[in-house]
Amino acid sequence: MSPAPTRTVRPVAVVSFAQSKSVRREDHRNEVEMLMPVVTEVFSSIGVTKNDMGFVCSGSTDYLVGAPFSFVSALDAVGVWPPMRESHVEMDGAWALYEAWTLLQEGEIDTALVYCFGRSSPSDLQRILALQLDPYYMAPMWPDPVALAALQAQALIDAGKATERDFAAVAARSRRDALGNPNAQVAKDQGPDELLGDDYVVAPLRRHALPPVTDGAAAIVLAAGARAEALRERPAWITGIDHRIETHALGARDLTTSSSTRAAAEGAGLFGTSGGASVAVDVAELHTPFASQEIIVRDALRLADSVAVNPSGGALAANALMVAGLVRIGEAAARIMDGSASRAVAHATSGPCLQQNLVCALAAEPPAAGGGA
Amino acid sequence: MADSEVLRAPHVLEYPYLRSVGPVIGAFLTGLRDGHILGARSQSPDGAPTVIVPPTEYDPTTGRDVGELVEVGPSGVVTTWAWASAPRKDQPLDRPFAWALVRLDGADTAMLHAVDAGAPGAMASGMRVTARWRAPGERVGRLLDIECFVPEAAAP
Amino acid sequence: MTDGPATPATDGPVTKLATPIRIEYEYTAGLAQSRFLKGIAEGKFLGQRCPACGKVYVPPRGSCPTDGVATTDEVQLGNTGTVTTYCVVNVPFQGQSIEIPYICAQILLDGANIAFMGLIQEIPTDQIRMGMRVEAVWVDKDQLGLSMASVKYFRPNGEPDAPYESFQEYL
Amino acid sequence: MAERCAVVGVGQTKHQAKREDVSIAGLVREAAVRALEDAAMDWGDIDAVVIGKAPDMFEGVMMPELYLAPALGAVGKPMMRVHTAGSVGGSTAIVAAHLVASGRHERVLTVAFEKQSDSDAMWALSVPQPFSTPLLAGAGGYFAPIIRAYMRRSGAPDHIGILVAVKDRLQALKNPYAHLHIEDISFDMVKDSIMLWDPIRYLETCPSSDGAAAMVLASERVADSSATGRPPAWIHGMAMRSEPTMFAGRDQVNPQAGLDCVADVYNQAGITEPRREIDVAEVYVPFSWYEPMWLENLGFAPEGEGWKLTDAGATALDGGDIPWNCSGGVLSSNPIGASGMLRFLEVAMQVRGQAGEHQVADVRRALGHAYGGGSQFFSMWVLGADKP
Repeated sequence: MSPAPTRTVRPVAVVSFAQSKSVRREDHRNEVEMLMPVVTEVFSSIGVTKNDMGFVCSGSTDYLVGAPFSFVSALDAVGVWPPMRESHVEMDGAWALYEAWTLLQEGEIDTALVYCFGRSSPSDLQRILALQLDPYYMAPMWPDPVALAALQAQALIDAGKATERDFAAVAARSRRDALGNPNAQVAKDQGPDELLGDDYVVAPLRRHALPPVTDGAAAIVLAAGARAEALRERPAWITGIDHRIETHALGARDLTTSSSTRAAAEGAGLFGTSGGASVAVDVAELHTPFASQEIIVRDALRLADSVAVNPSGGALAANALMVAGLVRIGEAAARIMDGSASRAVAHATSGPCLQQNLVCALAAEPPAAGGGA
Repeated sequence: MADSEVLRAPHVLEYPYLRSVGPVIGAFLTGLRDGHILGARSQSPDGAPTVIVPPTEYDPTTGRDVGELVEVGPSGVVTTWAWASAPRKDQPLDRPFAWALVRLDGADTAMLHAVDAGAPGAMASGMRVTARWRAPGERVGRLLDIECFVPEAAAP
Repeated sequence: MTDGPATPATDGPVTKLATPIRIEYEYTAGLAQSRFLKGIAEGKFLGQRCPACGKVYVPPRGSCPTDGVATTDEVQLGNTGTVTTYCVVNVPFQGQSIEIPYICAQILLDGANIAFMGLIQEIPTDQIRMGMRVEAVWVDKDQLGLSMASVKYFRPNGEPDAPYESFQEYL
Repeated sequence: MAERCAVVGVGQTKHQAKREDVSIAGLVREAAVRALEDAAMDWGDIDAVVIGKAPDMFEGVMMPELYLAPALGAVGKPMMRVHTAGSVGGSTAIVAAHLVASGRHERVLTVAFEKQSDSDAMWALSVPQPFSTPLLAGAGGYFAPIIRAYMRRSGAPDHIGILVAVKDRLQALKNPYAHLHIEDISFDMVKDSIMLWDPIRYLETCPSSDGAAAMVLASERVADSSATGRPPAWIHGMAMRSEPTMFAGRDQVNPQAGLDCVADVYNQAGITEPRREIDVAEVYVPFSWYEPMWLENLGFAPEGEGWKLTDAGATALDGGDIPWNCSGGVLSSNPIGASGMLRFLEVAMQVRGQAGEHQVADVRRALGHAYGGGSQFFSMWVLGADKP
C-alpha cells in the first residue's frame, strides 16, 4: 500500500446521544416500541426532527430476533417518509456511525442519525453467539463466548500480564462506577476480595467478570462544522475514527494483545504524531464485555494510569449486543458535551475474543483542518 | 397496558444445514474419518514456512492460497485452556471438560477442541495432549470424529 | 426442507458437512400486536390511528411508519372491506393446506388506511375483481384464538364493486 | 468535495443452483480473486473490504464477515458488513465507493454473495413467527398483486411479461457466468409454463442461485495509473433511498424512493434524458413485469408507457436503443445478496468493454440499479467511460 495523499478532514461531531435504560429483559415492548422513545429523545433534546437528517444509518442483527430482515420494521421508529438516504450494517451501531461519518466527510450532507437496537433476552445469547464462529471447524462444537473469553483470560494469566484479582478489580470498579449511571443494569459496591468468592462460570472467569445479558437501544446525531455548533453549545468533535479486523482463527492469534485496536487507534490519530508512549485523555469508554479484556484494550490504547476508564460502568454494567459499542461513543461524547472532559476515546468491539475493534477519538476542540484523520 | 397483557410465545429457529465443504476442508474431514489429521502448508507474512491446522483454503493471516496438505499430530501442546464445569447443550462432552487451543506436532497454529482431563487441576498450558478418536465406524468426516483430546500421560 | 440429515460417506471423499442449528426464542408480540390479537380473539379488527397524520393502521405496529410517532388511539373497524388488488396462487406451498388455486388479495377494511393480505373464498378464481366488496368469515366463537387463523377467509358480501377511484391510492 | 472513484476490477462466480464444489469462503474468494486479477492487484494492495449479503439465516452463520475476514485478505484492515435486504449488493458497492469518495481509502475491495444451497431460500426468507399465520404464497404472492395493479393502471397487455422473460434468457445465453442457459427459450415456452401466481408464470420468475460478485474500487490517482490495460469505469453518480414497507397511500407500483433515488443519481451525472444519454442499464428485475414498471420509475418512459418500450424491443441487446439486462439479469442468475452487485458490476464491464458476447458497442454511460424489501430500498449508480 502506497501512502494516500494528505486530505482534509471535515470536522464532524456528536451533538446528541440517547439510550434506553438497560434491562435484563424488556418485558412488554418489541424492538420498534423499545427504539422509538430513544429516537424521539435524541431529536427532541436538540430540537430537531427526522426531516433535519441528511442520512440515517443503523446497526442490528437478525439472529437476536430470530427472523430475517428485522431491521426493516425498525425503520418505522424513525418514519422515513418522504424517502431518506438510509443504510444498515449487520454490525454494532458504532460501525453505523463510522459509515455516517464517512458520508459526512464528502460535504454534501451536514447531519446524520445513527441508531441501533438489540434484545438479547428472547433467546440464549451463549448459543446464538456460537453461530458467529467458523461454520465448519468451530460452530459445530457450540463453544460459548464465555468459554472463548476464558481461553483469552488464561492466556493473559500464563503470559504474566494479569491475575484473577486484576479481573476482579476491573469488575469492582466498573460496577461501583455504574452506581452513578441511571441507565446501568448492574451496579453495586463490592470490593475485589469479595468478588473473588464468586464461582467460576468457565475458569478462569468468575461470575463477576462476565457482562450482563441486556436489552437496549441507543441513538446518536452527528453534525458537521457550523451545523454542529448551531445544534450544541459544546459538541463532541470526532478528531479521528478507524477500525480493524483480525483473523478469525483463534489459534493463529496472540490472544493477549489487540493488534487491531492498536492499529485502529493509530489510524484514529490517538497517539498523535509523536508516537505517544502514553495517552492522557480524560475519559476512555471501552467496549470490553469481559473484565479480562479491559486489560488488553487498555494496553493497546496505551492509556495513561490517570485516565478514567469506563466511568459509565462500561459493558460490565450493561451490554446490549449491537448497541454497547455505540453507547461507548455516546457516553464518551456525553462527558465532553457536559463539560466534564476535554478529550476522550471510545472503543467498540465485535466477534470472539476482540476480533474486530473500532476506536473513536473525541475532543471539545474540533480537529485541525488539513490534518490526517 | 400491564405487562401481563403482552402476548408471548415460543419461537424456534431450526434448520438442518448441509454444507458443501470444498477441497481443503473436504480433505481434512476425509482424513479425520480415516483416522489422520491434515494441515496445510503456508507461509507467514515474513515468508517463513508454516503449517495451518485445521486447514482452510487460505492462510488465516495473509489470505493467500495454501499449499499441499501434510499429516500432523495426533499429539500436541495446549497453548491455553478454560475449564467448563457445566457443559452446555451440544458441546463436545457432557461432563466437565477443558476447552483448549491445541497446537499439534508439526503445526504452527492451534485448533480449538475439548480436553477430557477429569479436573481442572490436571490442566496446564504447555501440557501435552493426544487425540482420542471415535471408533472407525462412528467417524463420518467432522471435527468431532476426534471425540476430544486427553492428557498424553493418560493415553493408553 | 429439501435435505434430511447427511448420511455419512463411508468411503470416497467427504464433500458435505451436516450442521443442524436449533435456537429457541421467546417471542414478545409487543403492545400494539397484543392489542390487535386480543381483538381478533373477540372477533373484531382493532386498528390504531396516528395522532400526527390521522391515518388508521391495521394490523397496528405501534408506530406510524411515516411520522415515527406512537399510535395509541384505538379504532374498531368493520367486518367489511374492498379488494384493492389480488393474485391467484396456483402453486402449493409447504405448510399451506389451502386447495389450489386460491386467491390472495389485498383487502382494505372499511375505515382503514392500509390494506392487508387475505384469502378470498366462496368465489371461482376467475371471478375475482379489483374493487370487489368482501366480508370476513370468522371461525366458530369457541374456536376464536390469538391469531389471524381466527379469520377463516373473506368472501364477497354482495355489495356493488367499489369504484376504482375510491381505492386507487392504496395500490 | 468528494473524490473521484472508479471501478478498476471486477469478478464473479459461475452462478448455479448449488455450488457443491466450494465452501462459503471458496465461493466468495472465487469472485474476489478474479476481481483482484482483473485489477492487477494482490491482497496486500487492498486498503479495506466491504462485504454484503442478505439474511444470515441463508447460511446459518451470524455476521459471517468475521469468519470471512482472512479469506478476503482483510486481516489488519477495516472491514464492514452491509445488509439492506435485496438492494444489499448495490448498497454494499455504494458504501465501499464512499470510502474512496470521502478520501478515506484508495483501493477498496467490495464483495457480495449468497450460498443459499446450504439451506433453502424459501425457508430462510419466510421463517414463520408466532401469532402470525401468513398466507403462505411466497415472494410471488407479495409481488403479483402489485403487478396486477400496474397492469390495471397502465393497460399493458398480458404478453409484455413474456417478452421480458424471453429477452433476458436469450441474453443470458451470451453470458458464460449466468445460472440459466435455456437454449430453446421461446415465447410459447414461457407462455405455456405454469401460472404460479397469476399473473406471474414460472418462467417469468427468477431462479435461486449460489454465487458471488466482487469489485475493486479505486481513487483517481490509482485508477489513472492502473496497469490493467482496461479503462476504469468512473462513478458519475450514486445514491440510496429508503421508504417504509407499508403506509397509508403508499405507491408500490412506482415507489417514491425509487423516483427520488434516480433523480439524485441523474442530477449528479448531469443526465436529463435517460433514454438518450444512457447506453445500457442493468436493472433489478426479479419478475419479468418489473422491467416495464422500472422503465417508468427510472424515467426511460412516461408513467403508464414503460410496457410500450418493451413491446417495441427497445430494451433488447439485439436491436434495441436502450438495452436492459444484457447479462440475462436477475431473471437468469439470482444469488440474492449478490444480485444487486451483479447489476452494478455488469455495467462496469459494459463501460470497460469487457462484457464479451453481451457487450453493447461504444458504451459511454450506464445505469446499475438494485432494490429490495417491499420495493422500498433502492441503490443505483451511473458509470461512465469519461472522467466526471
